[in-house]
Amino acid sequence: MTRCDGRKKNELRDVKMEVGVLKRADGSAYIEWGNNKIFAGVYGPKEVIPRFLARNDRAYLRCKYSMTPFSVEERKRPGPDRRSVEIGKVTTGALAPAILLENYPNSMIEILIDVMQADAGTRCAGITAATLALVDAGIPMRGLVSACAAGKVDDEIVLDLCKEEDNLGQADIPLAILSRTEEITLLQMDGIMTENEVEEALGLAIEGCKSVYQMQMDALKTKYGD
Amino acid sequence: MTRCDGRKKNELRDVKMEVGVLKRADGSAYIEWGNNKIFAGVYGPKEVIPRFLARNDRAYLRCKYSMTPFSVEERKRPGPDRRSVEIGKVTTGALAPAILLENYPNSMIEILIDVMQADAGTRCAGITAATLALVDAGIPMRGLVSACAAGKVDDEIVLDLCKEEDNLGQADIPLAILSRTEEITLLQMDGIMTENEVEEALGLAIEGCKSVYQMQMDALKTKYGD
Amino acid sequence: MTRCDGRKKNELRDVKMEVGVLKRADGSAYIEWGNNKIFAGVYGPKEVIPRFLARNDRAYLRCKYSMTPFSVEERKRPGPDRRSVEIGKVTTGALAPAILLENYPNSMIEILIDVMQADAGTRCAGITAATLALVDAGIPMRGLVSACAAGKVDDEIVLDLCKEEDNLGQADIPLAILSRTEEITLLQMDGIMTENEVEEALGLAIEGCKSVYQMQMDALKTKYGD
Amino acid sequence: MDAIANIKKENITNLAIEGKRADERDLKEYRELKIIPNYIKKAEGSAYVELGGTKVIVGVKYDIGTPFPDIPNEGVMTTSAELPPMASPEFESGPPGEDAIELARVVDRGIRESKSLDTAKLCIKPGELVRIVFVDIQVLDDDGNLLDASGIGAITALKCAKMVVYDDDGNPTDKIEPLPLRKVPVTCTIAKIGGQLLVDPQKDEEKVMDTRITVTTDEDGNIVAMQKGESGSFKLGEVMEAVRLATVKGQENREKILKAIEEVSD
Amino acid sequence: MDAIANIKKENITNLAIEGKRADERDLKEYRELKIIPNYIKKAEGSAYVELGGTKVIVGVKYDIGTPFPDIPNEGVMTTSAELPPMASPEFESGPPGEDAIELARVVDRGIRESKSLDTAKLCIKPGELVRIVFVDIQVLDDDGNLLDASGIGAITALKCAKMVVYDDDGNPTDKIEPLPLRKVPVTCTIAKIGGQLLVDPQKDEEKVMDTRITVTTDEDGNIVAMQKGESGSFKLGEVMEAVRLATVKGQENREKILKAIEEVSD
Amino acid sequence: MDAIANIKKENITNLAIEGKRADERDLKEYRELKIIPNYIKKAEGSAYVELGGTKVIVGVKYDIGTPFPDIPNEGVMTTSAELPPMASPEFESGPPGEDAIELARVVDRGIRESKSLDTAKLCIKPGELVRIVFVDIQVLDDDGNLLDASGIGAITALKCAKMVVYDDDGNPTDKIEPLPLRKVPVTCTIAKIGGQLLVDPQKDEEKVMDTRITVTTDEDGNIVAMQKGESGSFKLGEVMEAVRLATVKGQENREKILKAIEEVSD
Repeated sequence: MTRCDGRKKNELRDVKMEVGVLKRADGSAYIEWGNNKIFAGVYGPKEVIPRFLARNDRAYLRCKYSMTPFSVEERKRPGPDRRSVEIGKVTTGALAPAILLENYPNSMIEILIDVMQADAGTRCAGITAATLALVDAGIPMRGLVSACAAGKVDDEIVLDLCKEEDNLGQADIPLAILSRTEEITLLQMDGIMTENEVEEALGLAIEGCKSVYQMQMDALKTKYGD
Repeated sequence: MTRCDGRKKNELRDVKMEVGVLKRADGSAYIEWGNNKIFAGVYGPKEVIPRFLARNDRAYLRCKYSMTPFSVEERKRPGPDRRSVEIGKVTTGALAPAILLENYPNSMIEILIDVMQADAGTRCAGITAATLALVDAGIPMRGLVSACAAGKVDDEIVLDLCKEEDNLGQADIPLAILSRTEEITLLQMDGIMTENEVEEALGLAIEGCKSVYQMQMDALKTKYGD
Repeated sequence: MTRCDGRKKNELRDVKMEVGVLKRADGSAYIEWGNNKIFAGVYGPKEVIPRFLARNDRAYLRCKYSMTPFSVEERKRPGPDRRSVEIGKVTTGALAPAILLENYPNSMIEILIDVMQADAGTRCAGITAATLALVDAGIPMRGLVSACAAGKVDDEIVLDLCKEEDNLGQADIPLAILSRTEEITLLQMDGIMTENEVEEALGLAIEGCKSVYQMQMDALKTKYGD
Repeated sequence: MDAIANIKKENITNLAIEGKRADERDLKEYRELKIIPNYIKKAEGSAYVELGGTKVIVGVKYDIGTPFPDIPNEGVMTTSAELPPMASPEFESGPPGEDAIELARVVDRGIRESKSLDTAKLCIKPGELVRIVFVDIQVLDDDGNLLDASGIGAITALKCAKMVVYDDDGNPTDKIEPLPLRKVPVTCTIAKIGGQLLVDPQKDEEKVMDTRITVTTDEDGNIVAMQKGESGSFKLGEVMEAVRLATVKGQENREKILKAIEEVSD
Repeated sequence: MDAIANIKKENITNLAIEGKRADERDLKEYRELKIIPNYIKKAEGSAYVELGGTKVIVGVKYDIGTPFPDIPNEGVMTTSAELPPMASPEFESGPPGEDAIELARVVDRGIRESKSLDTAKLCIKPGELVRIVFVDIQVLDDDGNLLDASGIGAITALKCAKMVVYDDDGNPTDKIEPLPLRKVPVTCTIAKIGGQLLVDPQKDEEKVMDTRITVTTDEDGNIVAMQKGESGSFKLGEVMEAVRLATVKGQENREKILKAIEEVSD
Repeated sequence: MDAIANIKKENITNLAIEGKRADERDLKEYRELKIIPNYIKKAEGSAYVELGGTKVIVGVKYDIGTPFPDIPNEGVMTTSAELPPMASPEFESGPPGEDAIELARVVDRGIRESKSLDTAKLCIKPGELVRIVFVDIQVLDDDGNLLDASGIGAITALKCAKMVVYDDDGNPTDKIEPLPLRKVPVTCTIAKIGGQLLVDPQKDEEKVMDTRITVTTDEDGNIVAMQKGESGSFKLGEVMEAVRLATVKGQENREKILKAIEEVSD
């Protein structure tokens, strides 16, 4: 099997990460993953507005995912659409298990994931960058969250689908894990797969996540030293 | 005169009521009235959000009337439209006089009337069901509110217009009364009527409300015993 | 040079002002300026809603500019558009320097400028009327804000463009000054002008503002006596 | 409700029971009604209305659009209203408040149900082009009884509105004609305070009233719309008394509307 | 989380560890499932679904529209959901909440990805006219596991929906045919509590669960959609166990759906 | 304003009076300006701009639409901006905030009023099809003077944008040409602090400034747009000084823009 961009079955696209790129955010990171270009910023812990969302036993975590109008082929209208809202929600669920939210009762942590240029896999790239931004913000975490997708293209299970593969592919599973324990914190799937194919794809995606984890550690070391 | 569905001038459509149908509401009721199918749920007394709406001498009452997209011939877009907002407002005015709002200062009682299938007369059916839901929620009341419309079709004053009569009719008066005292708490009218016709229609509608009251009492007895 | 409505280069359109025209506002004024018809109402100082906008060292000032649907040639949809939001913002900036906001910490002053009929120059007319409304509301001020535009038509710098001149004109500079000190609190410009033309237009507009100031004083005297 | 509000309520109620009002009006008496037709030149029709301290401007504009599929030969009327903020704090973002919506819908209903506007004559090209008539109500000052001030403003604005005549091909001509109005429906609002019915409630009366009813009547003595508003209740006899009052008062105000229009068209 | 909530959490967790549930169900057992197809006569297809105390109505309606430029020969399906307010206070203005959006999108994805709906057959006139199928989910009562109740309601409503046949010129005929559905995808939701997997979580279980996963399967044993929901995490083995469970439970519920439809079409 | 903020204000003001700034710049000196044209490949034109710590990306996209009836032979440009949340708490639901609207409108006005974009050449088929040019500003980091960073980004993105050529029948061809830009208008923003004028205010300066003015100039020395921003006031002499400053600084930045574009087109 040959992939349209010449990658091997278990090969990631080129990934570049940089920590601490925004001055006005409390923590931030930038990621280029294939043709994806994504910024993540962390704001907080801060006051909860509106106040009724405050919880007295932990911080209120909110992730907002958004795409710029120029990030995709056809201009996207500014403002949240239903897809963005759902991705924001599952991203919150993917990151929350890693954050010591209980350290910040009655406060709010806001994560903004802004997609400047979108190829396939923006949610995994966004979660990966947001994790770096959380570390950059000094928010205590149980471990890093690393994300990567695996999918089915031409009846083969492959890692990290690019746009062309995503369009023509048969299935896609975006995954995020707490890399220390391999616990899965994000899992979605669409397409058609057998049980065996699901198992193979999950295994492949977990390996991908581990590679991503190494790159996250490298990016943090580049910023903060060993 | 014969009516399109064979009813007599002063005859209601078939009405079925059931109290206590929703688990998550503090009180609820379901009504089938002709081809109308409507649920009413009461939530509260509860905290007022946003807080500036709180009153220190009584509960803040809010009724929201809404129709599902599939309740009418042409699919209705989800979300409130101007008609729904107005019906919510007059429904609030129809129910408020019956509720001991002064018992719950700084709190809020919310009533949701959800129309699953709409024939003519949804606002009267909704008020009738909402009253049962209030009783079911254990909220103290001065009496039951019972509602019914009368209108003018083919130059005749008739009770409880069905959809076909409403479409072709000359006038319609939805009415609600505090059944114990016959005080009128909802009154709207559109169409063209003389003063005498208005008087006749009001009299007929009050009789209709009294029949509805009996059915409300029966539904409560079925639920709570005598 | 002759202007389309026969005015001289430095001549204002007819302006009529009246103070204290609305009963329910804390202060109000009405202005007719050419074919502009504009009401300004001041509400407050009052409670800040939503509360997080409150400042503990001064009042929160908000100006809302809006046009009725029937104020312009083509019916305007009700509700704020982007132009109205911007005018509201620069109007806030034009009036704030004149108001002793520090006298009212943790409160809010709201100014509504409602354009009933629009000719050119609504923002200047609105600021002029809003100033009178602030005085009428008894809010302490450092001085009156007076506003007037100057522009370029047929390569000439002229005062106070009317609609026809605005449509065909080459540039327009709306200006507001604190009349006592001639400090400029509103300044916008669009069109094409040389530096010298800008200077000439600013000078002309300041003279216009001074005339407006006299009319404001007259309107206040008419209302409150000398 | 605080102590001062309670005293106010008591005073107004006691006055009403004695058949009196704070502004010395009779219970069945409107405040002074001032109507200026054609107040806004940019509108096709307009009116400035003062009812005591209440001030409203209504403007009528047109647009050209396609008809609804189920009524291909009829134009459309749509009514909306804008209210200023109250002196009391309130939340302001979000969709138009329910008071503004009720106001617009009650005014709209009175005109619509009276069949005053001949919507068939608003058709330009059957099934293709019709006139859309926008009635926009701008409340300037709410000193009570916005419904009647707005209703009077709306029918006045429509009554003096002009429209361009279109030829059979759907092209505009130079000719102008009045909007096709067959009737002059007038709304009359009556408050109930201390068991008494008071027409044209002033703001302080509205604040303490038990309830209110708005009745729209036409010149032939028909009732064309009713709306009981806010909380509280009426007895049947009170409703009928209100209906009769509204017919009489509606006729009085109708004459004032027609007179005001006549004066400007001279 | 307050003290009572903590005790509740402990109780439910301890029960789960022992393989028990508060309502005495087996961990792998659904609550009673009641399906009434064609519940709403005004809809082209509909279903009332009760899953224990959870109640949902789903209605299917059509509209005629133009196709998307990139798929000129295909109709469109769009799914939305309305949730009632919770007992707990919440802010209500603004756009539909993210819970409703996730609910609608997960249900939609299961149907869409299974390729059940033959969208090519929804085309009326290529490039010009196509059917738009609206699937509207109205949640009446949320006693847990809205996803499965809604998913079951949606596929039932689609399965019994009828559509008018159009002729080659794009005009409606008198003929009616079923919506072109090729498969019956069924969603199955599994909660994780105390390290145990529980199908069909009841509301109290949802409140204390560590996390949940929803797996949609078709009759051929394929997995067509998955969604891990809320916070918390799964181990790989747990996901695969959930996938196998969902395949079995999905088949059971599929048979109930088909039986319910068969009964009403008799 | 709290104590620390007051001390900060005093420090910055005292520095300004001495002709100095916290980052050791001259009062009339811009921070380092970095421009990367064509940063976003999915956009027809784009630019990444860093002005000191301020980071902005601007993208240009097209759509095809119908012209406005009153200008049937002209295309349309529309500009919008998105701001990230501030560190300080703020309400976030609802329509775009007024800061974003002002930002977009001031940038838009500078380009529009300079007549830089030849909108007649955006027409594809007179009265029927025109190009709609979207200029979208995404602010990544606000370290002060968003207006200039965005204005520079917008004109750079437009300047390097390409568009497909359409034939006389309104069909796209294989040919591509640059967007028809006649001028390079540049915005220059000047803050007033302690009576001194400072170009390119940094965030801390913005927080304490008395007021600011933005002046857009073209290469012929014309002033094409001005906007006094926020509260505070200018004397006439200060405005004229700002206008002259903006002309000089605009020219400097214009050269940097053209150089950056030239480098990527090599």
